[in-house]
Order: sequence, then structure tokens, then C-alpha cells
Amino acid sequence: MSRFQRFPTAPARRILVCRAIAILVSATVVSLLLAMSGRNVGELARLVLTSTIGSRFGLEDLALFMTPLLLTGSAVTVTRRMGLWNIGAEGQFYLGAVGAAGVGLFVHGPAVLILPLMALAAMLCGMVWILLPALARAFADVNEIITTLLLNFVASLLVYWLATGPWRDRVTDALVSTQRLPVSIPDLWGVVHWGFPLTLLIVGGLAGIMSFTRWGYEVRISGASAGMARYAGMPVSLRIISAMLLSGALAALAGMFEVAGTVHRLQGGMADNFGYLGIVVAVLARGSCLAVIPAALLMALILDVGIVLQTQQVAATVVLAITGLVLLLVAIADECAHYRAVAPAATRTARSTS
Amino acid sequence: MIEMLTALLTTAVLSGGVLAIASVGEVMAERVGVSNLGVEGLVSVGAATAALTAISTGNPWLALLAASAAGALGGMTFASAAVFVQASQVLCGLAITFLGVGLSAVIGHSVAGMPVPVTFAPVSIPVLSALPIIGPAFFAQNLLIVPAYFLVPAFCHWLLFHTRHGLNMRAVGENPAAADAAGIPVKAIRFWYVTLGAALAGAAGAYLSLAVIPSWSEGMVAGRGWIALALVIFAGFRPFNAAAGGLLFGLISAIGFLGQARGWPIAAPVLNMLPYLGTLAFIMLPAVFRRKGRRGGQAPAALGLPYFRSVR
Amino acid sequence: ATPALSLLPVKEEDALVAFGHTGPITDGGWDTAHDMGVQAVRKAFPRLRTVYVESVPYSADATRIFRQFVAEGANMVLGTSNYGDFIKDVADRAPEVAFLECDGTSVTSNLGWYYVTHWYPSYVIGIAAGLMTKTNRLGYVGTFPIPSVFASANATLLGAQSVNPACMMQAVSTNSWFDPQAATQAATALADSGCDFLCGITDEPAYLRVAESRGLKAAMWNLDMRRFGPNAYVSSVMLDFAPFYIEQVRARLNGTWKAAGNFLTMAHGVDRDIWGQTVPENVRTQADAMRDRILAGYSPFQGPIRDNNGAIRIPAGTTMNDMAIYQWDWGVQGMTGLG
Amino acid sequence: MADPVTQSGGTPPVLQLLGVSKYFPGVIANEDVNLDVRPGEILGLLGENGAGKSTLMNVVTGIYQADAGEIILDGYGAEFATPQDAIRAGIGMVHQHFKLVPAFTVAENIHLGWSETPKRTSRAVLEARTRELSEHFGFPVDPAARVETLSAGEQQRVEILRVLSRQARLLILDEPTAVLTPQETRELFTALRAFRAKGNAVIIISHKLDEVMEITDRVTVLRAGRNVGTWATADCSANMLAASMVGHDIQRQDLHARSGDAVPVSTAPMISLRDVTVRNDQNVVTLSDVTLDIFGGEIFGVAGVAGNGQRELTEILTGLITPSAGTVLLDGQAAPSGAAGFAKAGVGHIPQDRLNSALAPSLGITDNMAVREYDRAPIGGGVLYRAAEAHALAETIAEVADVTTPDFSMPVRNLSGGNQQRLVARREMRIARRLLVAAYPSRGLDIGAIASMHRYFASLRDEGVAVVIVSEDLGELLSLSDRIGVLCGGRMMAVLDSATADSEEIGLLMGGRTSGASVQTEALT
Ligand SMILES: Nc1ncnc2c1ncn2[C@@H]1O[C@H](COP(=O)(O)OP(=O)(O)OP(=O)(O)O)[C@@H](O)[C@H]1O
Ligand SMILES: Nc1ncnc2c1ncn2[C@@H]1O[C@H](COP(=O)(O)OP(=O)(O)OP(=O)(O)O)[C@@H](O)[C@H]1O
Ligand SMILES: [Mg+2]
Ligand SMILES: [Mg+2]
Repeated sequence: MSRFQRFPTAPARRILVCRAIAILVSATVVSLLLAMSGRNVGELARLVLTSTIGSRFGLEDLALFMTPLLLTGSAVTVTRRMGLWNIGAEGQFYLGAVGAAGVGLFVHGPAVLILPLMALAAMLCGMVWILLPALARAFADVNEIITTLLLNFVASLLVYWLATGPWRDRVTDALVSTQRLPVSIPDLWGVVHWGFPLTLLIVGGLAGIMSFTRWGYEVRISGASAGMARYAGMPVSLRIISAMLLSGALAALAGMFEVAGTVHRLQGGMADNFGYLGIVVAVLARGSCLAVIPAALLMALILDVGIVLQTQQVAATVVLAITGLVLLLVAIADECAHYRAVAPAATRTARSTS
Repeated sequence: MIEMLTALLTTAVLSGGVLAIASVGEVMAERVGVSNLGVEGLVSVGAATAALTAISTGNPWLALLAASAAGALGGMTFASAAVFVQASQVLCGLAITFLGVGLSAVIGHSVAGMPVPVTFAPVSIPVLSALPIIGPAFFAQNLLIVPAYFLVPAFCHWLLFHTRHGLNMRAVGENPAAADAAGIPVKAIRFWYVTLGAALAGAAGAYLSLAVIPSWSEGMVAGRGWIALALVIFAGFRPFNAAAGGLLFGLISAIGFLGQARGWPIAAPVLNMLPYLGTLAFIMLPAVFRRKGRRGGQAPAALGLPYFRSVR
Repeated sequence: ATPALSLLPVKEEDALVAFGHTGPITDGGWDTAHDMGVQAVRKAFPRLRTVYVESVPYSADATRIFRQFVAEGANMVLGTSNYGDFIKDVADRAPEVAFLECDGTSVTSNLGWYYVTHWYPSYVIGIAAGLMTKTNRLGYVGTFPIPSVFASANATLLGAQSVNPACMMQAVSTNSWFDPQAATQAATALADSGCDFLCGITDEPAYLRVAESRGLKAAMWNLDMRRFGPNAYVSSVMLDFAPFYIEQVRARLNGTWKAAGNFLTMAHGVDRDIWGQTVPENVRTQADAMRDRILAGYSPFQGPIRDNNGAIRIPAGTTMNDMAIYQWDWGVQGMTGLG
Repeated sequence: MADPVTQSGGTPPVLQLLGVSKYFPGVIANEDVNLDVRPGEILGLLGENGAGKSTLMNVVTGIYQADAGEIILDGYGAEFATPQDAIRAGIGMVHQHFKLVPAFTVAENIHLGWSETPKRTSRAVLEARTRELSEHFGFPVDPAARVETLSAGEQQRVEILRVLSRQARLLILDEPTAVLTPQETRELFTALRAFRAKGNAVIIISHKLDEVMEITDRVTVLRAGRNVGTWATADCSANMLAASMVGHDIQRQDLHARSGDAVPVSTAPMISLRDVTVRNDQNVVTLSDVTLDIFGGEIFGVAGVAGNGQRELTEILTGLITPSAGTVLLDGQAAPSGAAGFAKAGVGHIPQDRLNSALAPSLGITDNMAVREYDRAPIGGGVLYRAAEAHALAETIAEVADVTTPDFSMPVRNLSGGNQQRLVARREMRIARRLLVAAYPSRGLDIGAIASMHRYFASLRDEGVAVVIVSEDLGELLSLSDRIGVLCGGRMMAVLDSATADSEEIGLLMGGRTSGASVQTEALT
């Protein structure tokens, strides 16, 4: 009799295998449903593959999708390390876009100067946006989930207001956006701009900061055990504030890359739920900064497949439901990865003694 | 003045009802230690199911029942993964949101944009509806208002704080290991109250598509599930506070629209932001002025944590 | 590549026309109206392949969807809303594909735009509003303060003022194209502050229901919505994209398609709906008289027109042409709440 | 008096275990364990840390399911799939780590999951019922108090009262006395004897052999998950039990004896408190006017009933709190500010709640071992944290602490309490150049582990470090410390030379009485 038992930790390899199974299962379920609704699943599968990983065009899209996901995923991960949830990455994304667009629209100069300035302004705006939740969390113990979440709605309205009001496009009269920014992040490969490799570097750097700096260590300890942080005399309030500010800056940077790299305008709705999807990415990455990269890739793949399915007349809502199914199965798979058959030796002893 | 207050409160009560029902439901789930981030999806499913049922059977009560059942079904799906398998509650919740919002469009497809002929029409409750201001607001609108603001929260409050069963429920949310050792069936309790919360989320959807709009269209929930989730924390995990939070949110947004309609010299976007900023202020202020060391409104200690017998 | 070369004729059975809708086609409004156009195209060209995607967001996702259309071999791509750069960026990289953007502004070798001159029927309905209001306060349920909203609200108010100079209009923005509950709250607030005629530009009938339940009147957008409030219903700005879509697709198949800006004019793509059951006969005739004049080529948008600060923006003797109205970004005298 | 073993030979045992085995991933917790307990007896269950005692009892109470073997209740086979089944069968357990809801009141905790709780309740009803139960069973509790504000001893009373109210016939106590004061232990034993007198049975787990000798009728010893044997207590001696637990004889050592090369006691105090007063959040004085000098090379014991200022004293000594009034001098200088400053100045701290105060339970061993040295070379210095160096440090500490683990990233939560204690002690000893403060260092440890912990302290002392040990175990204090200070009501009642002090005198002082001529407040020179 082989018995399964839960282990407190699950090695990365098991998680990968279990997730692969989950994705296969969901792909099978979806294929069956599509086949039952009279579609040519083989043809569809071929199209999905070529349009995502099987063509340059697909790969470009994947990279473009990953860029903001990597940053918002990291933003949420940073706060997870501190034992907190930043549900406000969406709002900080918008504020980053606002900061970047503000500089892009009103400061004129060579791109090499303007682009860093845009990034700086974006990060500052993102930090300002999370400052109140951070202070409230650090000094008044106000739940950061609700404060950051509420500010998302405010940020989105703020962007709509700017884009249709004071900052609206008076050049081409585009309806709901500012005019096109005069500078943009240079393209690197097709529509993929330099923000993508930069983001990978940032995530790598962040992983380094979390694992190999004193600050990262203090955040880790403070997040894991308030008791130990006090015992060791760590400045927990300051770490809460700094981690949340960093998180806000990362999400805001995603907004800057989106505004200066892909959209080129400030526009309502441009955040495209990347802030919320960052939560999914962070959960998929299980708290590890480096794992944000494969997690963002997985999320980007799911989103990209969704787009292909939509053009193949699968409704956007059905695509959304499929995404939900995949995530649900992945969540289950992650838990299953903790289970392993216990040593058969022990089991054998058990039988011989009873 | 009285007239304006009555009008304000009337819209506030009507529009806050969705939030009240859904967040009271989520209070029940979170009290037993499970945070279900799928509320938005469950409200959507409820709204679509209710519209479909109402249009095809012509019976609003049946529609309400069907919506609650659909919500409960979604809740059971969530709970099977998040309670029985103990997969990540956050991920499962987000998955249910996606699934729910997506499936709601499939369910509601055939009745999208159609008027719901049989709705919860306004009914005046004798005596109570004659009260000034609150009478017209609470007791002369549709029949779901009284359950939303009074009966359901009252029942949940009574259950949680005045019964043996409620004691056990709260223990499961505070310390599942202790509850388990005391012989309380942790997983079963979690499963059923997540289901109850989800059923209420479904009912909240029915309220939206039967009493407020009344019709179903894609995307009509428009983020109210998330607000309901936030209100649970705002309410300090208490049913009446959650219902009051829904009302407060409805009130502030009604004030915002009234301000626009009366041409107050405040920018429309600021007035649109008002409910969010107002809620934020209502969360911050008491916390800032709270005396040090006083507890209250804290999350159940085991909220969001899975419970394994063999893990300490 | 020159347009003449790349936009060569396509055989109907080889052609693929793709539509990107801004919302679900079941919304009963804007997107349903466009979808009816798509149906008409299907009927007119039975061997043509059409595909569509619903709820295309105003974000980089729009670019992805349009790119995917191109990648799958579309010969013609239509976006049913203002996708701006999201569609232009794709068009620039796909010279062999014809692009059309509703509510757009740019015209390139392979990208054109089209829009309904909804201000004419709005003016006609405004006349009815001016005659029917008792409080002289019209309420407008707006979405965002953008030109199409200015044009729609201004035209209605000007129409009303033409028969009832005391008319004022109060606009409310919900900051969403589609949020029935917010629209309901907005409409209720308008009704509570004395407006007895509601109009607006939302994609769903929420404010018509409010008008019905409060015994007010309302005029709508997109389609015939009288079933949501038969007593309150006055009329709608009716959209009909079918003839335009058929004509454009035919041109593309023939190889005669040219990128251009197209206004769909009164009775050719946009009109007022049959009057509601409670609209009095004299109102109908008075409003329809203006409709007939417009059909005969008259424009009611003539100076002097003052803005809501009282300054003359359109001097006497000047007529606002369609392009000027299309880019309207100020409220006329008597308008509060917009911009 | 008749031998209880032969006396109850005829009646069937209340509980009998036959060949019970229980495995955890990679661990044999129990294998082929046989055990029985009869009506009217108290059975002691003994074994080293990790021998499988708690696991076995968790099998009996339905929390775990045995992988093999049988549970026989009153002569009939029983199957406990859930804790409910066990409770229904009259088995009640007071767990090693209490199973109480900290946010609930005592009354609520008592009525948790209990079928006799009225279906409709109110605070008042629950509290009234609790008061009745408390009087009926003779366990005084405050029904309205929140459990998180109670001392460990009080919490345990709640646990026991809860079990008794459910009409348990078999009471299982997992290391109940580890957290009790001697006075509380005496009260508990009185209650247990009364419970036994009614024909009930008790299984008690303890590492304190003299208590086992005092209270039990028979003992069963586990070693590495297996039975070593069962004996009538009357036939046993403490030494023999110790030997059977460990598998070899235990040598007692004289801890007062200093090694040859020991550094002599310093002449200047290592740490001095001058009129130190501490007030808590509610502005209540918890430590009052304490003046104290502790010297390098001495072990200073702090005696007293829990809750009399020990916690505040240790926090003052380690910089976790600053006095409301008075001054603290460290090695003659004004004390640095904050716990980090104290640690940097050479003050180590082994707190009472190791797992939650001195460790981050969910993090790996490496992160946990680095906490005292992450800000200095070789791990830190500047902004960096060198993970490889931290790992090396963790390996070093694990080696001297005699903790073997294959995986340094495994959460420390999964280590045994004994191993956690050893790691924390070794980590703190490394930085304790001046002072080591240890609160209840031997709580929950088996005799072997306690012995090695004591050896650690003695060797630190010999290196010239001042060691402060807070304990309720007077025997431990007398055998280890040079001087003993007695705390009562936040006051330092007296400081005694342990060579001349006796436990009776200390006991009086702990109770707040200062009579007796031998009280000496002068520092040792
Ligand atoms: N939840 C668990 N998961 C895995 N292994 C465990 C678990 N609990 C206990 N073990 C293993 O079972 C063994 C027995 O543990 P148990 O807690 O029963 O010891 P114990 O005799 O109660 O020790 P102590 O005297 O310290 O309380 C431990 O050494 C450990 O290896
Ligand atoms: N969840 C787990 N998974 C794997 N191993 C575990 C787990 N829990 C405990 N262990 C193992 O159990 C051993 C100790 O378990 P346990 O805590 O029961 O010991 P203990 O001696 O009873 O401690 P204490 O007396 O302080 O309670 C450790 O060596 C550890 O490896
Ligand atoms: Mg143990
Ligand atoms: Mg134990």
C-alpha cells in the first residue's frame, strides 16, 4: 500500500510537472468542449501554436505582454515578502503612466534625457500613490488590501479625467487620450521595445536585492515573523514603508513602459488589468522574484492564446472562463505538488508489524 | 431639505443593496477563515442566472432562488479547491472571478439586453413606510431591501454571536487546530459557509438584475464585487457593519451624482471618485484616532490560511 | 507599396473581413447596431468570410487583436470605435489591408474613418424635448466629456432652445460607457433635481427605465428601446450601418476602395426613431418639419451660438460644418456639467 | 497500600494500544507501540524529545490516524477517524501546544465544539455556566478573561476544565507541568488524584522525573518511537527511568564547578540597573525600582512566579524596551538604544517563546541563524547580505548545536522544539560577549537536552560572560546560579547567594514575604 503524504515544501521540479499536467488537462477539456461545439480543434491548435510561440509575430506579442506583467508581478511579490498585499498595482501603474506622460508631454529634450526622466517621474508618482496606504499600514495598522484597492478606482478615474480633460489631445483630436508622446522607447525587435530586456534586468536585480542585500534580508525576516523582527530590533515600520514604496515604483514603471513603449499616449483603460494580473503572477511565482519570470511567461501565454481564440470566434467571455479554469487547475496542481508517496521502507515495516 | 435627504437615501439604499448582500455573504466566509476573492464572478453569475430564470419562468422568487443556487454552485467549486484540496485561496478566488464573469455571459447570452418583465417592484410596507426619510428609502422600495439591510445581516449576526454553532464557526476562523481538537469539523464548516457566502453573492447578482437595473447585460456588475470584498475589511468582519458599509458607499456615490445633477462647482471626476475616497477616509480616520492597544475589527487569525492536521 | 497595387480586387470567396467591436454585440445598443451591419454584409456577400471580436479594450490589446486579424489573412479590418493609434499602428504595418475606424480621425493610404452625424437627429429630438419639458430642465446622462458627447448634448439643447429658449440642460458624467447602475443613479439624481426630460449617450437603457418609473420623458441612442419604457419613450438616435458597410466591402472586393473620412448623414445611416406613443401630434409635426428641412440640405447649426460662459463662439452668419461639430469641445449656453 | 498494577488486573483497561505505528515523511514516529491504561490509575509516558509521545497520543485522540495497529477501548476495538469520535468515547487531551482560541474568552473556549453548549447562547449564559463548572471541578478561572491575556498556567487550567466538563474518563496531559509554577503543579496533582479517585484514568507526559515518580502509578517509556517497557512506578527510580529513556546511564555533573582556565568573576558589573521602573501600555507599573548589578563570569538566576516582572526584566536587559524611569549601564557605559544595539554590544537573548520570538517559523535555518550577524562581516557590512556566508554560519551553528539537517532551507517550524532551542542557544552564545539572558531555557526539553543546555551556560560563565537565567524551577536555579534574585510584584525582593540560600526561603520571597535574617542585598565580590 503506497500512501501519499503532504510535505511542507514542494520542490520547483514537482511544481512544474504538476502545472504542466494541469495545463494539459485544461487544454484537453477546452478542446473537447470546442470540438463538441463543432470546431476543428486540430486547425485551431495549429493556429494557436503558430500565433504564440510558433512565429516571430507571436513571440513579439509574448514579450510585449510579459513586460508589464513582470513588473506588476514583481511589485506584488515585493509586498508578499513583507507579508503584505499590494492590490493597488493597477492604480500605481496608472500613476506611473501619468508621471511618464506628464514629462513626455511637457518637458522637451533629447530622448536619452527625457526617457530616464519619464521613468523617474513615473516611479515617484507610483510611490506617492502608495504612500498613504504604506503610512497607514506602518503606523496605524490599517489593512493595506482595502486602501490600495480603493485607490485603483481613483487612479483610473484620474487618468480618464486627464486624458479627456486638461491633457486631452488637441492636435489630432483623438477622443480619449493625450496627444502622442514625442519620445518613445526605441524598438528592439519588431514591436518589442527595449523595455523588455530592461525589465528582465530589473527583475533579476530585484531578485538580487531581495536575496543579497541587508534590506532584502530585513524585509524577509519582518515579513515572516513580526516577533523575530522586534526581537532583533529591526525597524519594521520603515521596512513596511520602503517595501511598499518599492512595490509602487515597480508597478509605476510598468505604466511608464506601457506609455512610452507600446501605447505612446496616456489613455483611460490602458492598464488592461495588468495590475490585477500581477497578483496572479505573484501567486504563481510563489513569493520568489526570479520565479516571476516563468510565471509572467505563463500568464502572457494564457492571455495571448486568449487573443487568438477570440479572433477564432471564441467569445472574449469564454476566453475569460477558460483562463479561470486554467488558473483553478494550476492552483490545485500547486497543492498536489506537496504530496509524495512516503518511503516504501516505512510502509513495509508497518505491514510486517501489524 | 427633507425631500433631498429622502431622495438621496432612496438611491443610496437601492444601489447599496448589492454591496450589502454580497459583503454580508463574504463576512460569513471570512469568519470561518476563508477569503473568497471570487465575489465579482459569483455576483455576475447570479445576475445572469436571475435574469434568465425570470425571463423564462416569469417568477422573480424562482429567479432569486436560481441565482443563489448558481452562486452556491460557484462557491462549492471554489471551496472544493480551496477548502478540501487546500489550494491557494487567492489563486482559486481570482480563478473563480474569471470563470464567473466569463460564464455569466454564456448563461445570460440569450437574454442579454432584454427587459426583465417580472421584477421586484416597489412595495410599501404598512406603518414603516410612513416614517420620515427612512420610510420611503427602506420600506417603500423593492421587497429585497428589508432582507438585504436587516433580515440577512440580523440572521448572520445572530448566528455568529448568539449561537453555539456561531461560536464554533468563529473558532474555525480563529484557530482551526483548536477547533479541530475540540471536535469541530473544520473543513465541513468552511465548505458550507463559503457556499453560503457565495449563495448570497449570487443573490446580490439577482438583486442587481431584478431590482436595480432590471435587465441583464455583460459587464453590468462593473467591479461591485471587489467593493463588496473591501467592505468586509471596512466592516471589521461584522454583518451589520458590512450592510451599513454598502449603504454608506451607495450614499456617497449618490451624493456624487446629486452634486453633478445640481451643478455643484466640483469637477465631475472628483465627484465620481467620491465613494472611493470617502470609504478610504472612513477606514483611515478611526484607525488614526484609535487608542493604542485596543483591538477590534481584526481579521480572524486564520483568515486565508489552509489547515493541515499534521502541520504545526 | 502603393495603395493601388496592394489593395487589389479580391474574390468574394477568398476574402476575409474582420470587425472589432468595442463591447458585447448583445449590449442592445452601439455594438448591436454595428452587428446588424455585419449581418447585412453577410447576407449581401454570402461567400465572404467575416469574423469579429467583441469587447476589444482601448489598450494595447486592441493592437494585438487587429494584428491577429491581419496575421490570419484579413483583407479588410473595421474597428467600431475610436481605437486611434492601436489601429493605425497595425494599418501602417499592413499596407495590403484596408482599415476603417469608426469615430476615428486619421486617413492614410489604407486607413479611413466613418461616423454618424448623430447631431441632426439629436437636434430634431431636441425640438421635441423643448416642446415637451415642463420644467425647462433637460437632463443628460453622459459618459466622458468627449466631442461626440458635446455634439450630442449641444445639438439636443440647441434643438430644444429653438422652440423653447428657456431650456437648460444639466449633464452628468458616469465615467463609463456601460454601467447601468451608475447610469440609474445619475438619472435618478437628475430627476431629483428637477429634470423632466432625460437624454444621453449610454449604451444601455437605464435612464429610460428611470424616466418610465418617475413619469418623465426620455430620448435614447442607437436603437429602438421603447420596450424598456413605452410611456417615457420619445425617440432614439437610430443607427444603421448596413448600407455603408455593404458599400465599403463591395468597394474593397472590386479593388475600388479608397481610404477616406466618411460622414453617415441623416437618413443614410442615422435618423430619429418612430416617435413614442406618448409624443403629441403637434410635437411630432413640429420636429419632423425640421427633419424635412435637414433632409433638404438645411443645417440648423448656425451662428450666433454662444458657449456656456455667454461668449459668442460661432458668429452670426456662420454655419458649423460637420467636421466642426465632430470636434465640438465646449458646451453651448444653458449647458452645465460638461467640461 | 496495594500495588496498583495488580489491583486493577481484573478489569479491562480503559484504553489499550496494540502494535500502533505512525509514520511521517521520512520519520518513524511510532512503531509497534503497545500500551494500556486502567481505570483508577495514572500512567506516565516518558521519552526523549521526539520519541513519539505526542504523536501517539494524537493517534489516540483521533487527530492522526495510525498506519498500523489497533485501539481497544474498554475491551472493544475502536476506530477514531476524527477528534469527535475520541471525545465521544470519553477521551480528553490537554495538548502540549494549547489548543485554545486566543481571541476568545475563557467561557467561549470552554464551550467550543461541545454538544452541551446551549444552542442559543449569550456571553452571560456562557460565563455563568463556566463559573459553575469552574466551581464544580475546583479549577478557578475568570470566565470573562480573554485567553490571550492569560498566563500559560491559567490557559492550561482552561484546557483541563474543558476536558473535564466533557466528562472525560481518560485524561491525557502532554507535558502539563512544563509551563506551571511549582504551586500550580501541586494544585494540578491534587486535582489529578481526585480525578483518579473517581475511577478515571490519566496519561501524563512529562520530562520531570521527580514529578513522574510522585504522581504516576505506572510508567511506559518510549524510545525512538518504540516501547522500551512499562513498569510500576514503585519499582522504578528516577535514574533508572532516565537511563531507559536515553538508552544509557546519565552522569550528573556539578555545574558550580568552574573549569581550570575559567575567567574569574569580573570586578566591575557587566550590566547595571539603577532604579529601573517599567510601565506598560495601560500605565501599570510592571517593574518597580529595580537596582541590580550583574557581573561577568557569574550566573545570575531570577526566581519568581510567572507574571511578576520577569518578562519586563529580560526585555530591559536585552534592550527590547527602555525603562520608563531609571538607567541601564552596559559594561559601565550608557546602554545602547534598541535590541539591535544591545546585540551588537554583545548581549545574547534566549526568549521564552523561541519559535515565535527568536525565530521566523516559516523561513529556513540559514535565514534564522543569520539574524544576529547579518549586519557585520562576513555576512553583512554595508548593504550586502552574503547568502553563502550565511549558509556557512548556519552550518557552523548547526554543527556545534548538534542538529543534523539535510536541508538548510527547510522551515525551522519543522524542527523539533528541542532542536530549535539548541540552535537559538548556540546562535545567541556566539554573540554573547558580555551578557546572555535566557528565559525558561529548559522548558519542554528532555533531561539530556537540559543537561547540554546547562553545560552551555557553564562554559559561557567560564569565559567571563554574565549569564542571567529566568526560571520557575528552583532546583535548576540552585544547581546552576551563583546568585539568585527573587521577583515579586515587579520588585526585586532580594538577591541571595545560592550557596547559602534554600528553596523554602526563596519560596517565601516569591510569595512577597521579606522576613528572614539571611536576606542579603549586597553584591557578591
Ligand atoms: N507533523 C509532523 N510531520 C512530520 N513528522 C513529525 C510530525 N510530528 C512529529 N513528527 C516526527 O515524529 C516524531 C515524534 O514526535 P512527537 O512530537 O510525538 O515527539 P514527542 O515524544 O512528543 O517529543 P517531545 O517530548 O519533545 O514532545 C518526531 O521526532 C518527528 O520526527
Ligand atoms: N512537517 C514536517 N515535515 C517533515 N519533518 C518534520 C515535520 N515536522 C516535524 N518534522 C521533523 O520532526 C522532528 C521533531 O519533531 P517534534 O517537534 O515533534 O519534536 P519534539 O522533540 O516533540 O519537540 P518538542 O519537544 O520541542 O515539542 C524534526 O527532526 C523534524 O525533522
Ligand atoms: Mg513535541
Ligand atoms: Mg511531545
